[in-house]
Amino acid sequence: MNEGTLLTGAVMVLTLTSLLLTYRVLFGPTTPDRIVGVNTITTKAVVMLAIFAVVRGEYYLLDLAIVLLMVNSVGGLIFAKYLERGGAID
Amino acid sequence: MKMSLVVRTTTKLMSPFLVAYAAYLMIYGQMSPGGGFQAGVILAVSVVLLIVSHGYRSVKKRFKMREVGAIEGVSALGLVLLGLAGMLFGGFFYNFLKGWWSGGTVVLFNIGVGLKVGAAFVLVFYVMLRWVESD
Amino acid sequence: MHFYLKEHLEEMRRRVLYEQYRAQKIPVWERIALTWGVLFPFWLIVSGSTAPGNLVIGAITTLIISSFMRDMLTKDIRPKGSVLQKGLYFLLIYAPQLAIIMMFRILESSVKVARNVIFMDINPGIVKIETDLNSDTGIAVLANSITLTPGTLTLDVKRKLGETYLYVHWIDVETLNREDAGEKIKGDIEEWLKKIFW
Amino acid sequence: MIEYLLLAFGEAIMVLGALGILRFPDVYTRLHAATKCDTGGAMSILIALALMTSAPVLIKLKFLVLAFLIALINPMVSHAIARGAYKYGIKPKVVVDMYAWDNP
Amino acid sequence: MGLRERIAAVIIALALALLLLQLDYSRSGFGSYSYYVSNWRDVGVPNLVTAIVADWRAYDSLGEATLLFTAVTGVYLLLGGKKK
Repeated sequence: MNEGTLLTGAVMVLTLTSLLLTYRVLFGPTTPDRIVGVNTITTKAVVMLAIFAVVRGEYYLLDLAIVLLMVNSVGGLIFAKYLERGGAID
Repeated sequence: MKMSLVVRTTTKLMSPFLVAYAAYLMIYGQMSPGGGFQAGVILAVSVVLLIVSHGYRSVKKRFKMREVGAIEGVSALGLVLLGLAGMLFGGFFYNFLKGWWSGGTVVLFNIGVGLKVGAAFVLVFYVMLRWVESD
Repeated sequence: MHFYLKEHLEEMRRRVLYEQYRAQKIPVWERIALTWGVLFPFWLIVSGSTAPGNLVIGAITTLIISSFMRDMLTKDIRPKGSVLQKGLYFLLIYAPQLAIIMMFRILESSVKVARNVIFMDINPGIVKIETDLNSDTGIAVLANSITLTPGTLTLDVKRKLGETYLYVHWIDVETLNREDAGEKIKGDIEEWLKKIFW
Repeated sequence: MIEYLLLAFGEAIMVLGALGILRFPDVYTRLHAATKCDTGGAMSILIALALMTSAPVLIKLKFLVLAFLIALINPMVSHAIARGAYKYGIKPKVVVDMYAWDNP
Repeated sequence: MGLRERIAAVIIALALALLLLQLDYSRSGFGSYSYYVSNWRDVGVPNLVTAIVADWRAYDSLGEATLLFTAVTGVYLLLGGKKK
């Protein structure tokens, strides 16, 4: 089997998985559930970017993957701080 | 407000790598699309992580607000001077270092934009967190 | 009364040891050299070329960065021994071994969580364990390792007078005894970390 | 050959982790599924990519740097979210809760 | 947020995704695009996007930087005083 076809199939599987996780983001009973869903989807997006870098042979996409990972970590920490304060911004 | 000890120490361990990565993105910015702006965002992220985990006061002791403002102003001035220096050779932002190394003045332009964007984001965080944070 | 005094003395001695270790710091140029020794290979990997111009630019840039941020990475390193020995030991022997151990742990834990997802045989609980590590970096690396080992998640860290307690969310509680739980959760990771951090 | 095995293993682990996030009863157990399956799956997929690509060695090492950063950041964020969720007031469905004994 | 709004949000997100997938991403043959593609080797910058953003459109990037500077100055003037 061709290598590019295999990797594109892997990307499609990851996309379907994050579509499943959208249920947790939209219908999650509490706020931390939604945050967990969003973080997981973003990690999958990082992996997808790395796979695209291999498929297309453009390795500067790895830089963008690292940038996305960092911004995601800052977002997770800020949400965690918001939760730690009891859900109030003051 | 301080977060837990694990978060504090891990962000401290991460931040030198982030600064080195931002420096790489600035210096080799002409190889990839984007360049200076994402370098500035990473540079701001490495300080914002410390602010989020350690609280606002203890970071402000290390990176003074006046110094951050000075970096922002100086790099903005540098950008304008770079454009004006191109004026001597032909036009505004003329690439007068074209044959010297790969990219010419684009490298200097990326460094200036990166420093300016990072300092601007950190300054906005400082000014706004003064009203939000209690310690 | 007698037991109380003995415990108090033990506590005081541990406290003194802790304060001594905190007061000592390795010299400035050693800190800069250690930080540079970590940052320069990172620069080489990230920039991805070994041209001589790139080497010179990378060396100068990482030297500037490490002279600014010298306290970030090297806060909790043992102050004994020479800098070259420490750096070589850390980079060539301890860190790869820890990385290999953690890699197999991660594989095992993914398989275990996948099995839990399929069969749903969970019995969660929050337990409290004690650790011998005292430094910040050691506790942080231990907590992250516990989060990655099968079936456990660090919830909080408490420090009281030289003693450190970890609260761990365990997905399948087997025992409530503190020492047994500590043995099962920490495993041999703590022994490895004790060699690097104090 | 081993890279295809690692790729299939990572994909399966990621799908099972997503199912775990959908199936588990409360936030803490969901965090278990999210952290472990995401880290393990992403690391095995990235190692498989590093073995699979025909790039020079330094670019292959870049995939490993990405895997190392994921393994450093993911547990920290999940620890922060777990502590925040406890402080937010979400009671865990557990058999024993020693954290509530010590912090009433 | 009720159930109906959430279902509406799902439908809107899926419609947006389909719309973005249907867009024509092939290169257009008119306008200044052909000029850029045929001439970007002369600039000496190894990437096309950076050649456009940082060399031909450097004036534009300077405008962005000036906008950021103005925003920071405005935030500082509005909120930078003593805390009450």
